[in-house]
Amino acid sequence: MKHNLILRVIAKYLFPVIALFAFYVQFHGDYGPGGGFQAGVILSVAFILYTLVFGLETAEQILPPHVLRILACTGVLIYAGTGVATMLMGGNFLDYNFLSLNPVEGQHIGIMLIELGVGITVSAIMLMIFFAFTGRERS
Amino acid sequence: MIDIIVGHYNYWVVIFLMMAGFYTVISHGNLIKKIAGLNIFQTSVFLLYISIGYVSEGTTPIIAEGFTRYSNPLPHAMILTAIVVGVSTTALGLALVVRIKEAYGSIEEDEIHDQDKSL
Amino acid sequence: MLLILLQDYSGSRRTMSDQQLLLIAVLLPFAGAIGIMLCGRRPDLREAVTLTTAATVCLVVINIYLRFLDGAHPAVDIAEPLPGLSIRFEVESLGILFALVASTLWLITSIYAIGYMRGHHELNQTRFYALFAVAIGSTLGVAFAGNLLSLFLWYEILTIATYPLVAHAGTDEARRGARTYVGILLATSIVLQLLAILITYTITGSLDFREGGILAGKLDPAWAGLLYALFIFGIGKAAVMPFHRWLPAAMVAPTPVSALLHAVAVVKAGVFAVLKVTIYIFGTDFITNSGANDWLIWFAGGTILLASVIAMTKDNLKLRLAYSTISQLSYVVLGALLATNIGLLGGALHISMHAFAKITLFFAAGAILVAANKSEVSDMGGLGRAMPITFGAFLIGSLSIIGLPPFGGMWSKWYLGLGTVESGQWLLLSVLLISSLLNIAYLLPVSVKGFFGKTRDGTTYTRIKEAPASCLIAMIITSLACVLLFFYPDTFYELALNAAGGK
Amino acid sequence: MKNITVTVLIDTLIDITLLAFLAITAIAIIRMRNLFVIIMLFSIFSLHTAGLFVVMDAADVAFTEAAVGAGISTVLMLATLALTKNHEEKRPAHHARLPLLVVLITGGALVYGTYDIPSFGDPISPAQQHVKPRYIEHSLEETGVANTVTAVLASYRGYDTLGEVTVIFTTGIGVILLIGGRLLRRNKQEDD
Amino acid sequence: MIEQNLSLLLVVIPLLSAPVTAMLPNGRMPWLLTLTASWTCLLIAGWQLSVVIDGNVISYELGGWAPPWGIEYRIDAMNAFVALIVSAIAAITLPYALLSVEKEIPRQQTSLFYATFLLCLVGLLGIAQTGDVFNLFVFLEISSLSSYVLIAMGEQRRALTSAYQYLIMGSVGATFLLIGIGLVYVETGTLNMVDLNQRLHPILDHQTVHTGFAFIVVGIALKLALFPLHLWLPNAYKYSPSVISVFLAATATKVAVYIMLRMVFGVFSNDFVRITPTDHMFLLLGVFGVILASVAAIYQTDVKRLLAYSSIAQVSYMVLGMGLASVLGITATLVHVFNHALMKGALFMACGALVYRVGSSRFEKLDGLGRQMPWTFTAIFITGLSLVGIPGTAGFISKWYFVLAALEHQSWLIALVILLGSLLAVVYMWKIVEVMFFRPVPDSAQSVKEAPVSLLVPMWVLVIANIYFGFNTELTVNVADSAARLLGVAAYHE
Repeated sequence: MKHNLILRVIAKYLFPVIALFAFYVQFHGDYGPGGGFQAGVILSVAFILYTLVFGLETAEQILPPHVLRILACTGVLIYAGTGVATMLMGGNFLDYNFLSLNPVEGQHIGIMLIELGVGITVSAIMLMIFFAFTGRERS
Repeated sequence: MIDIIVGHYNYWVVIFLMMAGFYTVISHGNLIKKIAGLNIFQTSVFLLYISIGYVSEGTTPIIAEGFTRYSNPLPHAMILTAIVVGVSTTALGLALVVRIKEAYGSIEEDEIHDQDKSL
Repeated sequence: MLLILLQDYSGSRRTMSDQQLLLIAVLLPFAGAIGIMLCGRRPDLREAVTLTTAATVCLVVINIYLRFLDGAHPAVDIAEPLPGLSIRFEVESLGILFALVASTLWLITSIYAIGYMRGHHELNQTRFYALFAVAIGSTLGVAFAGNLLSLFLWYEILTIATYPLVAHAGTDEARRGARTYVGILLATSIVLQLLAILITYTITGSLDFREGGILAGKLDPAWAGLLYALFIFGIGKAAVMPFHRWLPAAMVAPTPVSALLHAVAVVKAGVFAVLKVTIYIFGTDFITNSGANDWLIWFAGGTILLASVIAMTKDNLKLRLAYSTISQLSYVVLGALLATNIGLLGGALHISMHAFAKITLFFAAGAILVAANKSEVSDMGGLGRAMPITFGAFLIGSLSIIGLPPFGGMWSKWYLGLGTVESGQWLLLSVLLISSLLNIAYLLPVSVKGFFGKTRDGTTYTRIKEAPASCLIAMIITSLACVLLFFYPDTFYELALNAAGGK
Repeated sequence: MKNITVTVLIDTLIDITLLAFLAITAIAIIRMRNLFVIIMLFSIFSLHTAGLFVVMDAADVAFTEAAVGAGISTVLMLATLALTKNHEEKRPAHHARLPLLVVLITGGALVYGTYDIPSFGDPISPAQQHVKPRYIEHSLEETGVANTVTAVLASYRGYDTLGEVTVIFTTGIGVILLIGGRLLRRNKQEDD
Repeated sequence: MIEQNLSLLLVVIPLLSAPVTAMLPNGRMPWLLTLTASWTCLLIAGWQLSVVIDGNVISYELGGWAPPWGIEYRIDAMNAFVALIVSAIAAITLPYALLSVEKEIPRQQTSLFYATFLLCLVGLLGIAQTGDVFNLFVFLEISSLSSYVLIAMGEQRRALTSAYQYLIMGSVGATFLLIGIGLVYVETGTLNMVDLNQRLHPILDHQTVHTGFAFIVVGIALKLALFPLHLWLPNAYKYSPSVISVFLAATATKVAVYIMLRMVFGVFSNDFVRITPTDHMFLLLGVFGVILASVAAIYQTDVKRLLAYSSIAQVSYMVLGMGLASVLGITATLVHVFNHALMKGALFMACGALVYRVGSSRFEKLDGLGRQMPWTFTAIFITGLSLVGIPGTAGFISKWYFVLAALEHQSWLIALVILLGSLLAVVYMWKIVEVMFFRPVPDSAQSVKEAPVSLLVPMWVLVIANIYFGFNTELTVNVADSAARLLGVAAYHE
């Protein structure tokens, strides 16, 4: 598909749109359907599309594997870290109320943080898996 | 009788779907097809949960003006997690299938079995 | 160490508490085993360790005995693995009796073993001596066990420790023999004995040895017989038929093992356990009242006769002795099953009397094997003239087994006989008498053949000389003991009487 | 009032139709032997399920199922197919009786089990009465999140979601360990 | 502030260490971090047990939401006991892991390998700690997925097929569990175990509840490798890397036993077990499991496989204990959970040592090896005695309680089966002993050195533990007893 001009052009334009949608899902999860996980999946889909069109090598130049691995780990750390933070602030694990003086606001911060963690991990992992499968030399 | 049917047809179909998936898992020898079957099995279980959470004449549990009956969000939350578990299992299973294919040159259970026997 | 003990012995001052002494008696052999391992490279040193350990243990036990006479009844709990059930050592007359026999004979056997093992060029001697020590240690553990749980513990360790000794040669035959040995002993102990112990525990909530038993009144007499049977057969080391096959199988082992373990330590541990269970778990009265013994006793009687008969058919000397042992063991079991004071007295006495006699016989058999390399009775014709001391010892041993004066064996048989008479078991009395005749029939021919028989080719042996000195010494000591025990049986008599409860 | 019953009727109709579709797809999957077709059918199955979720007022789940089931899973299966180059399932030598028996027993048990289950959509079943109300009534002021599913997922049962992330993470690592030969190189230097 | 959160940190510490480990460069760093994490867990688990040992209960509300709306950690003696077993085994396994992993796992995989190991630990500990059935499901999946991967890391290609088989059976099991939870949820509307127990009590006769129960039990039974659902286990244990065999054999099935106990007696109730034929079913499966698995073990020609079958037999003992459904029975089960972890840990470590030196655990490779690797051999021998249940070893204690429970239950047959089982254990352990000790060393074989110290020490720690807990049973028996009572199991009565 690398050499199909139309695809390349469309993909170029489609990529940001999908990514944008992903971010929308990520941060609108409080009010509508969606959240970190879905956002992560969609974002990874955007990259998958990109990879399909421009090839694995280019994709991996943009997102080297070890970066992906670090991202994945960071996501988990953000999530668990939020929990630890609430602990340090005197609450139970993941008790967001302690993240701010105003409980509801605290909840907001907390939920946003963990959704972020989910999003990062999921998108990174999904891409890793995809790379792993497509990168496997055909035997 | 009629009300039982009305009240249960959904569960019965779901059960049928589950069993279809389950059957595919345990009766078929093709490793990929087993995974597909497993997916169907799990997806149908998700259906069971969502059916449990469903309320007739209700709406999606997003609090908004003018709605009073919402479906039960707890099963939804559980299933969101379960879906993730499901896809994880699938991914791992498929990865194993790839490796097995490379190691045995086949993804048919009995052929693989024969190869191990012959050793 | 020795010095301290000698001081103790003289009673001048007591440097050690009774408890300490008791622990030392049991643990010293294990320490010795480690020592032997460490000296594995240098045989002489290794043997020295064996001998000193044996000697010390012997002295310690004698000490305990003397103190016991002064009224010391020490008891030690070393652990409590199960709530209310502890691993316990306790000194009591029957135990002392057994311990005395085992420890003294260990010393003698060690002397013998050195000559034998070297003369016979055995391999893995370090392993041999080490495990030998362990075996004796666990035997003493059995002797001093303070309750049924501890008894079982040491009983099992003894089985495990002796397994490699039986399989010592490492040949297929040895392995097969060892498998039968360990198989039967473990199977009976796990399935029957342990079950019996657990049932006893569920019924009584205790496993202590108590005068008059702990089961009396708790167990429905109807079931007593069954439980008693579980014990008798579960204690496979007592070799009551049909669970006797392991003993002949164990004869593949080197002679010192057969001599000490399978004529004294292991088998006596079995009958000792039977006596203990009879006296302190069931209690004689309970047995007689519930009639738990009246059908079991025939197994003992049957074993006595059958084993003797089989012994006659065996040409291999060690096998013949093995079957003789089986039959003699059932004398003790019979004594227990009579459940009368005199019967128990006879049984307890027989432990010691038979030990000295039978070990003499095995020593002789081993000496013949080493010096003349002969194991079959049929080719021992005329051998006695080449090795008079050996065959003389054998003769003495035989007579003691048969139970003729002036040999110790007479006493035990005498009291057993009285026991049967007392309980009006005329049939059993005849069993004892017949079996004595059988003893004559299968033991005397050996020495007779030896002294007066002809060699195969009619020539006389010129090249064959007596076995190594250490073997002879051992033999002489034990055969003398047989005689002495006729004139001075008091030590064992007192202890046995005490145990039997007839003050 | 009237239009509500109408909507209910429509809901039920869609419900039944989709269920019927699903049933057909499932049977097809069992019978088909061409793996490519099977995977496609599975994708369709998953999409139908998503639709069904929408009908049952589970928008989030529908969304996710569509993205994961019809999306990721399908892609992965196709990738595997491409790697294994095995497009036709082998015809089994003998027809196995045991699996059928097991399935029948299991199914029977489930039917037996759903006999006295609260009927479909029943608003006063225990599941609707016990824990749920608090989520519906208080999640907004307790968490400030209108979407109760998000509230439950992220806050009330946030720990489950941490577990969920861990599961994904495990899978990622696992796949790399299994087939990610190249990806193991954390960067260019480490080339052993 | 720390103390109140410790029970949670027990799970979160390894959870945090996992991603960090995954980011570390290959080499010994990942191992070091994993080691530290697991030892920290051990300390916490010890503290936790000391708190709840005399009947207290720690309740921890995650996210500060009161149950049943939020997830609750509810730790009583049993949870703490299991958590201790898991973290202790992990802590002992890791020193052993260093060399063994360096030999069996490609270098560039080490950091991810240890990360996965940590995740498996997270899963198992999470199961042990939680008081919420769905949360339990999630962590069960974490542990399962990670163990599929870890098993697949084995060197032979059959590791892959074994892992796949385990993955399929495990996922089916998990799905069954999920169905069961769903059916129970529809009847109660809650997921919290305590709440479930209360709300189930009035409706124990509902068909839906019965079915839910059945599915939960079958689901767990698959994880438990309960006969006849054990097919995945032997291969999984045989072909996985040595370290993993050690860890899984010593912990995974034990945790599954815990889940079974918790679900059957904690969520449902003793009454339920009594009014349904559950207890008889357990007894039946247990009896068959003990006999058949032990016999199967006798016919193995590979030490690892042999031990795997023996594991199935030992698990069947535990199921027997549950079937007796009395305080003594449950006590026996829990005591055996602990003791069996010690035994199998040591035995599989020994196997690992053999593999490390000889490269295989098949009998024909082991002729006369006992004399060349005396320490390893002695370890196998002593642990074998413990497995048989010779007095003076931990195994004897378990057997003692099993038979005692059976006798109390007046079921002679069960008592006999238990003793018979240990007789069969004699046979199969003796096979190993004879091969390793009494068979002559083949002349072709080159001389073998004893395993390195870092493998021997952990092995012997467990061996000595096997003896120690045969004499001092205060810990095991007391904890097991109080746990059994907390489960609300009535002492047996006619």
